[in-house]
Amino acid sequence: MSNAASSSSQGAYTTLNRIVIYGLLAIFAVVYLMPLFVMLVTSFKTMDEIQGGNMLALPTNPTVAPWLKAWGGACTDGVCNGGIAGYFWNSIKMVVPAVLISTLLGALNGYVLTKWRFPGHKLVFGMMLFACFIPFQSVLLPMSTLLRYVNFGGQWLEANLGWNFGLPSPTVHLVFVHVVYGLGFTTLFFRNYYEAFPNELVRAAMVDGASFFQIFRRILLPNSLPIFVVTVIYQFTNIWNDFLFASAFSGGGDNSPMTLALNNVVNTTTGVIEYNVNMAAAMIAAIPTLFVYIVAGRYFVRGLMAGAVKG
Amino acid sequence: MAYVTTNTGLAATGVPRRPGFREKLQDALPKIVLAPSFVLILLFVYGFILWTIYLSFSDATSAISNTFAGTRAYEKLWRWTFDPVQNWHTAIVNIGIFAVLYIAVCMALGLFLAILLDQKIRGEGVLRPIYLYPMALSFIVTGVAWKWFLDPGLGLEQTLHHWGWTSFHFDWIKNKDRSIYTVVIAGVWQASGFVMAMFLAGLRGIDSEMLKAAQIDGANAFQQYRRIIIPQLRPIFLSAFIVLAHMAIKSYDLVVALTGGGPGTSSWLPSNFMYEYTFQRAQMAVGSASAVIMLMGISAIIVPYLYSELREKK
Amino acid sequence: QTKEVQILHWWTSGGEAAALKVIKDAMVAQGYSWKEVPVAGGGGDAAMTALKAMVAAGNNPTASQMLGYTVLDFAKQGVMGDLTETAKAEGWDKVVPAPLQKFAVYDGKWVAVPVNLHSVNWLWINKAVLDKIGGTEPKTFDDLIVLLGKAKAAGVVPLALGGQNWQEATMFDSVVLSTGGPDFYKKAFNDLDDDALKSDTMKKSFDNLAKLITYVDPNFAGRDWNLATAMVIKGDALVQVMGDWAKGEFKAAGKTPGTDYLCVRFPGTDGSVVYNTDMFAMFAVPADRQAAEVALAKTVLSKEVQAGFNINKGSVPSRTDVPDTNFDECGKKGIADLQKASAGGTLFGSLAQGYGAPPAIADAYKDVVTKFVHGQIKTSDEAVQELVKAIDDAK
Amino acid sequence: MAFLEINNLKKRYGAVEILKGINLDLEKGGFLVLVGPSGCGKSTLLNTIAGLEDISEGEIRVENNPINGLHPSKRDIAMVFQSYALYPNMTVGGNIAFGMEMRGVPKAERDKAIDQVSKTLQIGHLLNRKPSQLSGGQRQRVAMGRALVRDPKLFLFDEPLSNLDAKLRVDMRVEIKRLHATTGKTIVYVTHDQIEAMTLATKIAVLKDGELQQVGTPAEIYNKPNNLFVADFMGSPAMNLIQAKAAQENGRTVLKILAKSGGGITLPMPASISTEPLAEGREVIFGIRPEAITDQDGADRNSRAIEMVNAVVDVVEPAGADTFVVTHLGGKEVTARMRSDAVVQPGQELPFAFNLDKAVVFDPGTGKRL
Amino acid sequence: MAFLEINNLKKRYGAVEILKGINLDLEKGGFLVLVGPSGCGKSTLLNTIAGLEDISEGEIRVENNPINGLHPSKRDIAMVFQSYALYPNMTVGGNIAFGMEMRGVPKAERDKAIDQVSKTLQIGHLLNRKPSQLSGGQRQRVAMGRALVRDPKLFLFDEPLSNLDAKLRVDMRVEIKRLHATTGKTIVYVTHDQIEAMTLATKIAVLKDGELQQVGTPAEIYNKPNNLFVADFMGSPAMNLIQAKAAQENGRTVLKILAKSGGGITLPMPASISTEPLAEGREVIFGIRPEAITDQDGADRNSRAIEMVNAVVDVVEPAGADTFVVTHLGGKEVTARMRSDAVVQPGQELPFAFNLDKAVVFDPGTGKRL
Ligand SMILES: Nc1ncnc2c1ncn2[C@@H]1O[C@H](COP(=O)(O)OP(=O)(O)OP(=O)(O)O)[C@@H](O)[C@H]1O
Ligand SMILES: Nc1ncnc2c1ncn2[C@@H]1O[C@H](COP(=O)(O)OP(=O)(O)OP(=O)(O)O)[C@@H](O)[C@H]1O
Ligand SMILES: [Mg+2]
Ligand SMILES: [Mg+2]
Repeated sequence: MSNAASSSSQGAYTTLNRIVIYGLLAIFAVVYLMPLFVMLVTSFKTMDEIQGGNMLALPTNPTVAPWLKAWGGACTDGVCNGGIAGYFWNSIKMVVPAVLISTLLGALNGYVLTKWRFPGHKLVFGMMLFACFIPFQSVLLPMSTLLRYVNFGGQWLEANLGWNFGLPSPTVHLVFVHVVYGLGFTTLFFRNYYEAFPNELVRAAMVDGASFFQIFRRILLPNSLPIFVVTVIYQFTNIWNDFLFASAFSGGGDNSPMTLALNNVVNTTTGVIEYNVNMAAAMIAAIPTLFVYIVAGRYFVRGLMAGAVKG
Repeated sequence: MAYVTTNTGLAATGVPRRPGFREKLQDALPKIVLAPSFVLILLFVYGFILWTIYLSFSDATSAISNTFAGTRAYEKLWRWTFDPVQNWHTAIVNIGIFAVLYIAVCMALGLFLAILLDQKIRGEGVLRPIYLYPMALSFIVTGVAWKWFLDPGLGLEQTLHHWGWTSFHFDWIKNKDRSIYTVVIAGVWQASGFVMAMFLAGLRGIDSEMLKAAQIDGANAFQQYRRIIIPQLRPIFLSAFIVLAHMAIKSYDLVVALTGGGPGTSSWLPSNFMYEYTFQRAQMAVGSASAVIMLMGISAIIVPYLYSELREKK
Repeated sequence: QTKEVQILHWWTSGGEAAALKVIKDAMVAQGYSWKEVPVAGGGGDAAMTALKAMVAAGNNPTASQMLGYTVLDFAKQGVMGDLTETAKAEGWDKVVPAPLQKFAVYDGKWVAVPVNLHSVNWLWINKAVLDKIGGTEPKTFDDLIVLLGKAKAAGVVPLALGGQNWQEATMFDSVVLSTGGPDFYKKAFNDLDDDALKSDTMKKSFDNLAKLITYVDPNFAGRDWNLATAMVIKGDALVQVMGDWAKGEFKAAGKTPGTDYLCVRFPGTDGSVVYNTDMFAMFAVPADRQAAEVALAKTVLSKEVQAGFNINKGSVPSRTDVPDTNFDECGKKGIADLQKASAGGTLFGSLAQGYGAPPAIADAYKDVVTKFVHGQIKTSDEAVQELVKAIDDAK
Repeated sequence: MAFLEINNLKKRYGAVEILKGINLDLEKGGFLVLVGPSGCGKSTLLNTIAGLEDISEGEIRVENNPINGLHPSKRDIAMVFQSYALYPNMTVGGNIAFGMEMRGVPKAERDKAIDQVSKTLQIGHLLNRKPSQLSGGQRQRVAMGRALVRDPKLFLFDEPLSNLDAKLRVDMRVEIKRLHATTGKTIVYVTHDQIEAMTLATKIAVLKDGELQQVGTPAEIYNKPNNLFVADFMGSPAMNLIQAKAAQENGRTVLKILAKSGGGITLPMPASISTEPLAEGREVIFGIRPEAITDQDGADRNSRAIEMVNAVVDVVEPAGADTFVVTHLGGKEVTARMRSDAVVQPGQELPFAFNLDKAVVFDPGTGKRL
Repeated sequence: MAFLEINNLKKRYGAVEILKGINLDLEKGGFLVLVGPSGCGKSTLLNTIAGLEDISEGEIRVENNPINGLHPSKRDIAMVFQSYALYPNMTVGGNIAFGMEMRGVPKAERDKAIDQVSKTLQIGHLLNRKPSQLSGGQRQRVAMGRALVRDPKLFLFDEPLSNLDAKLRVDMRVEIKRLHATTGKTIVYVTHDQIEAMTLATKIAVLKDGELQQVGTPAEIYNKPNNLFVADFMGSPAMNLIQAKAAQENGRTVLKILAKSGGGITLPMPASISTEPLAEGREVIFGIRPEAITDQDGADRNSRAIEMVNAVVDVVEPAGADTFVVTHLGGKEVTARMRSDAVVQPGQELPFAFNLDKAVVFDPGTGKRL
């Protein structure tokens, strides 16, 4: 019975294999988690412990003070603008509409570019795709110059109609900017997804008498969940984390998104850099995106599989 | 492929039935829907590119200027390209190092992790978000964490000294010849999980019968990957390349947050250069010219890709 | 009428914030509402970018913290307000030192008010460490080197330096002043005289800088200035070369000048003041906000606020007629030095801080210094060449 | 007057002409099957009728009204797709109701219609399932239900059975046939399964490279193919096509089939040939279907033109109901269909009965039937 | 001694038993076809033979050596997959050579082998193309080439033709048949096309839900199905299965088929039934294949048990070579297969000739053949 031996040796071989694989995965997991771990433990330590102690050690007497400070007020001497708490809501107000609008527009564009092609659709798509690659720094000045006229427009409207339609609002500006510069990506994602979406379904709906929008709303949208997940995650992370546009267009102050506040906390240079507060603030700023990735991570890979990667 | 009404047929038959306004509207609807997005892109991307080009030929310093200054800015950049002391030279060399390493290591690591994760791993649901989460963090957060982690006086080095490995030395972030590599490390840490997800999706899409065939053909696991699977991931490599390339080119915040461009000016990237010269140094024309050159560099890589990609597909 | 003032600044750290609060409180006491737009990071870089975008978008703040030539740049764009009438009424042109007025007045109009005056040619010494190693206040550059050598031998970090370009260049300002004397400094760094820049004195200055750098600890790259100050405060390091804003950190740490630490002029620069000043640039605002703007400007330059602000900030008042009663030892010295320098014509703008030349040149200068410090430029000869070239390029 | 008329229809994609002038008509209640190899333009033709593709030239009329410019939803047609194209996000009921919903039919009416259709197709118990929970056959039924419920003037089917397995396909075929018989609807049906074509059609149109090859009843197409393409394309196993020469013998025109090894067989000219006498020595192609070659017992007792030919058996393929016997004639493989219990061995020499009533002759140059 | 022996093979995925104790053997040079409905475990069985899945219980032997634990590449087998599983990144030549390359065969030898195989399969001109540039049939050939070039002991085919269109499928079927005949290799072949199974196999194994239903020659399976499942599954159109009752009449056991409307038909008991007499009134299922029901002319002249039954024609399906006639008997649809030129009209009452030599009888309870 030679096969018994060979099969058992094969078994041993696979067991060894498994150990190596799991080992490697675990090591990488540790490496990837390390910065997060450090941030997390540091954020619960006192400054004394941080200065004296080991970066990786667990806090000996954990304190939530840094978190409270980061959240409620991160500077000393009582002259602060408060922590980043107030800015959380600013970020939400900006992110949610920006993500929704850019995703929806991306979906519509993807729909038109795959299911309602017209001569030149490739050029249009190519141009939208190329737009993903421009360095954003180079649009700051022209964009703000343009927004000046938007502001004027808003003022004029306010003077004449009594309502400015939100035109001079920094939040509106930020939403607008993020929508414009997110369009390339959302369109790309949806186009690739809808490219693989059966034409026959669209045709069936057409024969069934559905209109352009009905087809989109009743047939394509309900079947776009995977790519919606990918796009929303992508856009949400990018917009939430953006600092450049936030610093340029938020007008600063009370309208600033989270990242700006975080930057002020982190770059605040009191005598001692309060690492624990910095880390806590960084964690707070990252919580929504972390949450999104962890909760929707599975759908993310699935969504990528469903077409986004074909690029 | 789309349905487009043509009234030529009707005209030919002479039947007096003209499409009404509603029908015309229906026909134009797709274009109407696409138009706002396209116009936005046209204005705010291509319009602004034109504007940048315009500025690069002006004598703009701290404010926009309409005075034509010829190719002065470009001449400057051209001169600086070959002067190793100049920031522009540093930035160009750095983007070379950074882009190559960042893209290569991200891809290699991403692929490696994806392959490991594809071995019917039990805890995949737990591991995947662990590799993926850095993508969720902003560059500021990444910078803060890594700046600290890599600081010889505070971070890893210090910790290992604590643990008794006193000879351990890792001060790349303080070393002008090494600092750009710390940017690579942080960048890779941040993006490799995303690449991993892309590859994982690709691996999941490979026909299992093909792997059976390869097994019967006598290929071992390594040969299967090298000869059969990885070559088939070509489109994913391309997409990953595009994603990474654009992130590499746009990398700006990471440098600022991690090294502040230093030590000295040793970790500058072109986007830092552009930003600095446009906004801080009152040399807007030079900054714009550098932006134009960056765009040309990007076009040289992306346009052929886009062209082939869009032409192939029917 | 809108009783609101909006101020963009990057004063988010302890002493700075406390100083700003003096202005705020004064404004609030007059019934104005106070709106801040803090944008920290990069010593005002981030704030200036934000400001540019805001101005381009027509969202002018009432005032913005601003440095040196930047005021003139904005003024050139015609976005600044006009405070000339107020200035006349208040007699600012008599009390504000002439070199400062150069940055506050554009085309005959007052467009900004200097909030304070910092001088950068200071040496901050930890007294305890000095006593421990048995050193004395250095009078000459060579004294300094000897002192640093002693500290090194004693196992403390001799020179606390933050390896960021502006810190290095700020220190170099002092080195040049010390090495070449007041006239040389003015020729080289304010008049940008080619011969001076090319001179051997400049080369010697770089050599001296190189000497200083050998006394810096290896981890200095990228360090923030206040961390370097903290090293001196804690006694980890002996001395720091830094502007007088460092005093705010000492103060915040509860240290007293004279007993805990010493503030002395960088050896060889006594009698000269290399200054920078924080300005509040006043923007053109709609008519309904102009009253508030004027009130802000008046408040900032009022004697009480000047005193209160500068005591907290560590700087000295930007008008020469503020009594030094409440200032500490270093403050008193600073006020005295300023009056002397102002009268004697040895009040120089710091090139590193953007008061010697327009930003493009200042940045080119900082580049060369930082590259020299970090070894991207290897020799002093090369440094001189590069400096000339860089300044030339930036003109 | 025809119900559906297609006049000189052309369709171009850019410079490529996909349909090259199609002329077709179909009477009311007819069942037109379009067959042809992959890529020949069947789906394109169907789509132009549905209005899903615009046409480059020509005209389509339904009940004498041109419908060229009409939107698909206005054409009163229903279509069943190869992949069924069921909306995956809706239940079966939702799928069936969608078309009516789009047309604004009130809910009560919709429900009634669904009820009726689901009874006809026996899918009542599936109405609340999603398409992904259905088997292939069930999906096909639902797709049909969606078309039926609309009660349109014209049905279009694009290879509706090709995704089903062999067994199910036969069942569904019978069902479609019955549906046609009971509802009397006019149907255009695309397939490339010839059995489907033969059994379902009242009229078959054979398409190749965008050109009609032949239009006719199934029997016409099968028994009197216009050209070699049609002859070869229709029927499985395919018609045996053998090179032969016309010759005069005893005053009659005969066909001589030459073996490679020399020698050969002489057959009388099939009756199907049009009267025109063939010149002596003219090359022709002799076509005969496998079922017209049998063993002696199996030969059609009603045929008036059975010819016996001896040949050596190459391969025997018992296929359950029949046995296919492969032999050689004139250097070409020839397949004969025998009863399943015919006792045949490879290598054996056997008399084969050729039923010349069923034979046809082609011109090798033009491919046309003579 | 059998070449391939499978003893009590079981395969479980978790708790689900997919193969429930399979016992099979195949002689050298045999052609075993596995048939069965989708999901019955055909592919799984094939994969266990290939070593691509490990087995939960039982044993597989090749030439009397157990191969249970052996790596697939060590088993000296070749496999052709439904999707062909060609490596898209390699040329045709590379695909064919890959297995040899992995085994370290030198280049010169590889080239020779490729040359030879590509000649056999007429794919020589394709060697430098990528799989994506091939048509379905060409891909299938390349997949076969990849298997052939290895010259293994055993070939495994997993539905190799199911992705081809009907016409190509017939051609490739003949080719595989010829290949088997010329090379004499042992083959295990999975399909769910019965025609393929019938024409190719020397032995058919019918699988259902992981259990073997019947193993035998094609003729056995077709003519003497062990149970109702096999009877229904094999053959297209399917065997007519009609409820009937045994009765005694004139001292003989007969079958009575009752019409819905009362009345009915009496048929003598088919000869196929085993001798055991059926109790009076016992319910049975009478099975007869469509080709055993014909018109009078078409009836098999050699049969000894033709019974004539009158019935009304429901549907006539002319299918080119044959005409299927659907009628009703005992409340069930019954399909008869007639010659294509049989003159039959729906509604007509016709005498149908039942060839009882080909009829079988099943127990309705157990489903077993009596
Ligand atoms: N949008 C298009 N642009 C260009 N060519 C097209 C387009 N759609 C189809 N074609 C071409 O038109 C021809 C006919 O296609 P069609 O789908 O009608 O074939 P078919 O007969 O239905 O084939 P099948 O049996 O494979 O379904 C094909 O050669 C195809 O490549
Ligand atoms: N890895 C697996 N885990 C669990 N169940 C499986 C797995 N692979 C196959 N099965 C199940 O085993 C059964 C048999 O599958 P198998 O692929 O052998 O069917 P098949 O007879 O080849 O069907 P088909 O004709 O559709 O190819 C199916 O019910 C399938 O769902
Ligand atoms: Mg088609
Ligand atoms: Mg299978």
